Amino acid sequence: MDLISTLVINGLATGMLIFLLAAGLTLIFGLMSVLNFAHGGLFIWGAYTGVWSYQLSGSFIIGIIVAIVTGLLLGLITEKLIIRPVYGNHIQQILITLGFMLVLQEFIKVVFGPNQIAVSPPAFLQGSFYVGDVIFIKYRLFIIILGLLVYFVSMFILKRTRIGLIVRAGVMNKEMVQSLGINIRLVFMLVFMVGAALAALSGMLHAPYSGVIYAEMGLEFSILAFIVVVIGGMGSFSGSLFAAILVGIAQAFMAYYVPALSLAVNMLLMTVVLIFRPQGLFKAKG
Amino acid sequence: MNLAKVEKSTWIYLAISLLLVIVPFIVTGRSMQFIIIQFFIFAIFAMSYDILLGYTGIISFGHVMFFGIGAYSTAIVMNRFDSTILSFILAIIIAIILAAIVSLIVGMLTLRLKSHFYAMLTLALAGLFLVGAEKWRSLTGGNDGFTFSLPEILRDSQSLYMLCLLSLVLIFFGLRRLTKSPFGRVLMAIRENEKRTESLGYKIVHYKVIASVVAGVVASFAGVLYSISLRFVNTSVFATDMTIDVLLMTIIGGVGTLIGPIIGAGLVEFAHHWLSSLADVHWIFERWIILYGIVYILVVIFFPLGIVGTIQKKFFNRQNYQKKKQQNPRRKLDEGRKEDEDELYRNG
Amino acid sequence: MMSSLLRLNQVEAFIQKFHILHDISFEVPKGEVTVLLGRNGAGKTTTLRTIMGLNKVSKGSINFQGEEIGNLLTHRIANKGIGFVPEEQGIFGELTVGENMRVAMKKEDEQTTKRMEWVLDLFPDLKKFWKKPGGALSGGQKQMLAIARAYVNENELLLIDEPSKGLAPIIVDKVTESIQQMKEQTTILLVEQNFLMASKIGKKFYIIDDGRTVHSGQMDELKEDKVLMKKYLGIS
Amino acid sequence: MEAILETKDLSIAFGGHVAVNGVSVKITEKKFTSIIGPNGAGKTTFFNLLSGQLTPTHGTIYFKGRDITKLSTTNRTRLGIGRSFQITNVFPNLTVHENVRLAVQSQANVRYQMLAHFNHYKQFKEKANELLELVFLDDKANSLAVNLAHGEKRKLEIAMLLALETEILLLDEPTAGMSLEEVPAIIDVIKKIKGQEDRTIVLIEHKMDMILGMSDEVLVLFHGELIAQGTPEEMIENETVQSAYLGGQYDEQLT
Amino acid sequence: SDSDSTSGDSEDNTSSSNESEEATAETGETIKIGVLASLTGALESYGDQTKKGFELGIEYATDGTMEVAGKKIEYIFKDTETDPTVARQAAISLLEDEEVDFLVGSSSSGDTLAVTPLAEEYEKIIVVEPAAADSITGSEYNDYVFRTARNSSQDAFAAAAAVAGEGVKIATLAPDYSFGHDGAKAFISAAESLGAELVHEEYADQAATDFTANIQKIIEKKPDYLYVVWAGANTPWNQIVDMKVEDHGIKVTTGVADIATLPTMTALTGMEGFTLYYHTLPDNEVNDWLVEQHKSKYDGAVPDLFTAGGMSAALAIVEALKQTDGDTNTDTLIETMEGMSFETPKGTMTFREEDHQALQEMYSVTLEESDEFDYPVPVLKRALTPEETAPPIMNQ
Ligand SMILES: Nc1ncnc2c1ncn2[C@@H]1O[C@H](COP(=O)(O)OP(=O)(O)OP(=O)(O)O)[C@@H](O)[C@H]1O
Ligand SMILES: Nc1ncnc2c1ncn2[C@@H]1O[C@H](COP(=O)(O)OP(=O)(O)OP(=O)(O)O)[C@@H](O)[C@H]1O
Ligand SMILES: [Mg+2]
Ligand SMILES: [Mg+2]
Repeated sequence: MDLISTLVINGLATGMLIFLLAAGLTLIFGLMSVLNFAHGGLFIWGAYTGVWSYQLSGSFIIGIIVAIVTGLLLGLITEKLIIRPVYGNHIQQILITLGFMLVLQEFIKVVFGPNQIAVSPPAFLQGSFYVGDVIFIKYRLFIIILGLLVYFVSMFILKRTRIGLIVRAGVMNKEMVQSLGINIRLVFMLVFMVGAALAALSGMLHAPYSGVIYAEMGLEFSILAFIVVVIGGMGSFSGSLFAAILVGIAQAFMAYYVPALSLAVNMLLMTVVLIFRPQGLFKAKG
Repeated sequence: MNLAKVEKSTWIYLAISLLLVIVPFIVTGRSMQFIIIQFFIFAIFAMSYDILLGYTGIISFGHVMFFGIGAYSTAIVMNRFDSTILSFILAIIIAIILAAIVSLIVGMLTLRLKSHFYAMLTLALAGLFLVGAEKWRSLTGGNDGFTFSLPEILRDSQSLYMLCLLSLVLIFFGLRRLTKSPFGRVLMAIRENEKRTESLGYKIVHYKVIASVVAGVVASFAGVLYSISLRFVNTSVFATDMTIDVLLMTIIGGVGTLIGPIIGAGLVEFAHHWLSSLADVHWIFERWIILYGIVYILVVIFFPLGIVGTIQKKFFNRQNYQKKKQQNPRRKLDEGRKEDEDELYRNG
Repeated sequence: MMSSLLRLNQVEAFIQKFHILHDISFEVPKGEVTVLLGRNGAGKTTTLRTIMGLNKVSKGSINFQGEEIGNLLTHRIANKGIGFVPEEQGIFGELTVGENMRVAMKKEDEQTTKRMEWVLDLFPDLKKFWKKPGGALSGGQKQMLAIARAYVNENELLLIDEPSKGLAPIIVDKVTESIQQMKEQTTILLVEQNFLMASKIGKKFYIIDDGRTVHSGQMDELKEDKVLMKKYLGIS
Repeated sequence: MEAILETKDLSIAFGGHVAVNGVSVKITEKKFTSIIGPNGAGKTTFFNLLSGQLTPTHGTIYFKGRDITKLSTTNRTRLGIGRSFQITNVFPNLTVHENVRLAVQSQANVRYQMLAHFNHYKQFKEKANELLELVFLDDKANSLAVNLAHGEKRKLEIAMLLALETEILLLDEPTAGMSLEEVPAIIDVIKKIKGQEDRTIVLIEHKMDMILGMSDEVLVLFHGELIAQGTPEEMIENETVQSAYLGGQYDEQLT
Repeated sequence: SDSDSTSGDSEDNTSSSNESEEATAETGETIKIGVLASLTGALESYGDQTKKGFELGIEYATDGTMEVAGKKIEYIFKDTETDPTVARQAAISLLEDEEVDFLVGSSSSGDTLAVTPLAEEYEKIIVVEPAAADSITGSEYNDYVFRTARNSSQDAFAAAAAVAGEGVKIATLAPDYSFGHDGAKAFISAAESLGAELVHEEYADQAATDFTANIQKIIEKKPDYLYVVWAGANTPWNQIVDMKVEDHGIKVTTGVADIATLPTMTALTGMEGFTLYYHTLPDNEVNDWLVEQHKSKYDGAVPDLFTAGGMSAALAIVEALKQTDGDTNTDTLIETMEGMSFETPKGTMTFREEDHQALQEMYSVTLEESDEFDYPVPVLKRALTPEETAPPIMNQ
């Protein structure tokens, strides 16, 4: 029982971390239908700038703020220069965002050097404690709370405003949305910036979790994010949350009970979901 | 008249092939030859990818699985048997049969899915192959990989060059014929509008599966050549990076043309080689990968349809435009020119 | 004295490299229904799209309420009070009928709610299928939705491209009637192939041929002018 | 008279909504049948059931006495049921000519030929050109279909259907959006086919003059149900039809 | 043929190289060495260390003359990008276009294996550095391969020496790919030969973000020692501490890698383990020189994990040339190098005759807090002699 609780709680924390990572992509890929392979680049830039300012200032909060600001700025630049010319064309998106990903990743090394950088959680989030026989790691609880926060805020915004609808409509028929008097460019830009900021934030939060950051981690994690968005059902925040937790918990349990398959768990999960429910878990068939 | 037309482009391609035959006698440096050989191999791989992406409209993120199957089949056979031509032929046969079986199964299992989902599913399947290669260490040597020996003739750079060139030329003409056959036309129709193709009386799943098998087998063959050109194999032949590379080559060259992927492969290989060698010229180029990334971005901006695609479109538009200017609406068109442009726009 | 709300003067436009509009000039008087006629491929749709800013004006001017709107961005033009019912309907297939309407609504005030009620009375089918994805509607229902979306907002001018297409006669009647009701507040520029409908509500007409406005006049006269009808519209 | 196509108690529901409800009809061979009904009555859905785009939740479809309910679209086309679409449905980035040629090729049963060049089949090309002339699109043969004006796409749609040379032609509002000038010409095309008396034509239209001028029989769908059936004249007189479908306009239209 | 320039970096090395140019003018002969390393990509920092170490090694071995036996030494670095294709292309270009006499490399075992057959084909010696896979001098061995780097088995012996003993219960945690399996297996057999008892072997996804399940399992098996094999960035250290492994009476031990990873090991302060190099550990002249020169040349930075390795490769080559008196005939060289001993920053190394693996010192260490840095540093407990960590011969 304690074992199960431990696995569940840690799986949940991992899931939340993955969710934070996928949340940005849910907007950019799920909602705007942009195959953004530079997502990982936004992630590492968030991580590096955030960690840099965290270590410089000694304040974790400042680190988080800097990461978010970096995400917004980079999102702005990315959207204007890279994404805008290629909306609606997946093939061009792949090429241009991969190119940009290389630039972002390599630039990290120019600015911050090629070595990995070690990061530890701020003092107030360090360590772990027992409740009964179950171990709770503070930083993970923090991640869980933050993940839920991001989820509820996003849901609130999407449900309460027309933004979500407008973006989806804009993807289906941009001209029509414009003809209805909506500045879809601006909307896309803002949504993209928010997506980028979420990516950057998750990069920053990921850093103390794994203890190090390095330039190559971007692509690795963005593939995971794509998987989660697809499993959850494109564009569904709840789907991404559910899928991320599913992936997190599956990883934990597989690693414990079927270690031989733990390398393959993400891929297996996605294969099974896509074969039996191609539209993703949280999407009505259509 | 039409025949003469077709032959003309064929002649041009043949002439280029002949030129390439002479190259190794001029460029005797084996390292340059090695680069050109890699270019041939990736050109084959990219063409196979374009059968899926450009002609049938299927984005796959897992095409590398067939490439890897080819590479591992060869490496394992050559490692376990004598290094004779006979074993090499056996290796090719095994590679092709395995790839055909796997692509058939993957095709039947997955091709009913829509774009993204198909792409992600193939990504997952290729990922499983990668894990498999990692785990079955007794056979594959895990991620470090293993080396193997080859019969003398295949070790010779010159003859390897010729083998790869010959394969490229044959496969190019073979695939070109395929894409211009009635069958190939139906593939393009599927790319454009699946449902409508169905109601014209074509069974689209059959077509997609056949396309996927053709692409799989050709990719596997590219994998065979790749592993003999390296005489070494490791799990990198199943890595997603490889799919991404071939995807980039195809897109840069121009999807939906066969010459496009070849040009794309050449461009990527040589740009990579050239840019990375800049690192020796000046420290400022140590971060040459940034330039490499910028090349991709520029290609999209200046050649939105890929290099070949964009040039063709420009050409097509200009001709069409001129024609539109000269003609009044109801005049009948000259048949020859009509076919020409149709050709021009869609084919390599 | 009617002032003209919209005036096109020698407008030329290209689609990619193709010169589609050569010389389009016409005026849309306020408070009336003006009709554009012409055979397939004449450039009617392109004209409307050019007014909406979906095509660039390469030459000439488009004047709306005394203001040049020639090369403004589409959403700016729309926000000046121009509504658009496109030829291909422009339904957001994966959004429900209700969501389609919500995307269209610029405001959520009382006025809009009233209009919404009126629109739903006009097309009860929409109310019935409120939660159905737009893509699953029948052809005619889609057409109704496209019209309804343009109706919910308060507009100075509506550009409507072939509204009767695919509608049952009884619905065509309703649409005709609704346009008649609306024209007091909202001026309408109509492209219509259903001559019967066009002649009922249209006041002034222009004929477009090969990207040029080649003829204009009063709808009443056109009905009598068999020669003209035959020449440009093929009606005998 | 032989019934070439017959449905028995055909129904389909989407979620809770029954779009076609217990329709049993016989469509007579080599005759011209029209289907009318208000928007959303289920006409297109009925076509989708006949051509295999949709599978009925209930009921059976017979083609020449054979149960084809479970056959795929492809197989039904091959058997001889061809259709055109209400929403324009062509291959956007292929040329107009290629669009038609693909249909011709299918009709000629050249499907898996991978080795010959497509130009090898000269007759396809010629046939495609003929068809394009027939629908007045010959001057657009080399344009990409995506660049056609709406009405032109409708014509292309018809040319593609004709190319299939199927015994049954299911036409879903073929003239919607077509200009006044060209409608008569298309009607002529349809009449010509009718005149050859070797095809069965089923037409969905809202243009009453077309229905009246050509139909041998008219079916009226309403809320998914078949509410009336008879000659055009009978239907025009039918009160339900008048109130539910025609409204006040029909008599003006007739003049 | 193309723009692959010969960047024989020697020009900008030291002023002494200018003199050497005149000297070579006399004999007119140069010896060329091609060095393959990951100069970009994920292993970039390793490549960089090898490069710096190699340059310093040549300088040291030739006393700054860049000459041996009257012949000028020239070296060329090539980037493998950690991609076997690129590695092979680079190697061919070195062997063909540059006609190098030696190859050195490379940062990844895969890249190295793609290249070793070329050494055989061109009959040139390749000095493997710092790739560690056992198979390079094991199943994939050929006569032209010499390795100055330690192999995974040596690591394992070093680790085992630190912890294993009669009746000690051990468990391993390693990443689930070749490197991890090799390392864990070698450790287990080394430890078992010392009388230890294996209670659990755990392999984890190297890209995983969560090691809870793996650590949990280890805790349940109650070993005395947990040996962790890890490389790459995504480390399990924080979680090992967070899950209070030590509280369960389990001692963690591992190899200490490059300096950049030390801060990630803060939580493991006090741990006993081993390392193959840390600049304060070896006590000999060569290392003193290395540390000093490195500091003065690179802004006070100290040499890192593979800097010593890069230097050792250079020293091995120069030593061999000295012994052959500049003769680059490969057979002669092989004969010379088999069994050859040479001085390195890690003491005396010896190429074992059977498999050409250099036997070398390893270091048993404790991670201790330091005043200088805000991360723990390895402090020498005991230098392990080359014989102590001699791995089994695996190329038969
Ligand atoms: N994207 C395009 N590229 C090239 N030509 C185009 C494009 N779009 C439209 N055209 C051409 O422009 C001309 C005008 O088209 P438009 O759609 O304005 O005609 P229309 O009068 O609305 O016809 P319809 O009654 O059929 O709707 C047509 O000849 C059409 O083929
Ligand atoms: N795929 C679908 N999913 C859900 N409902 C559908 C679907 N297709 C059609 N319907 C519904 O079924 C009903 C009948 O639609 P259908 O398209 O057959 O009408 P129709 O008679 O062709 O009308 P119109 O004259 O407007 O084309 C409509 O209410 C429509 O909303
Ligand atoms: Mg139009
Ligand atoms: Mg319909």
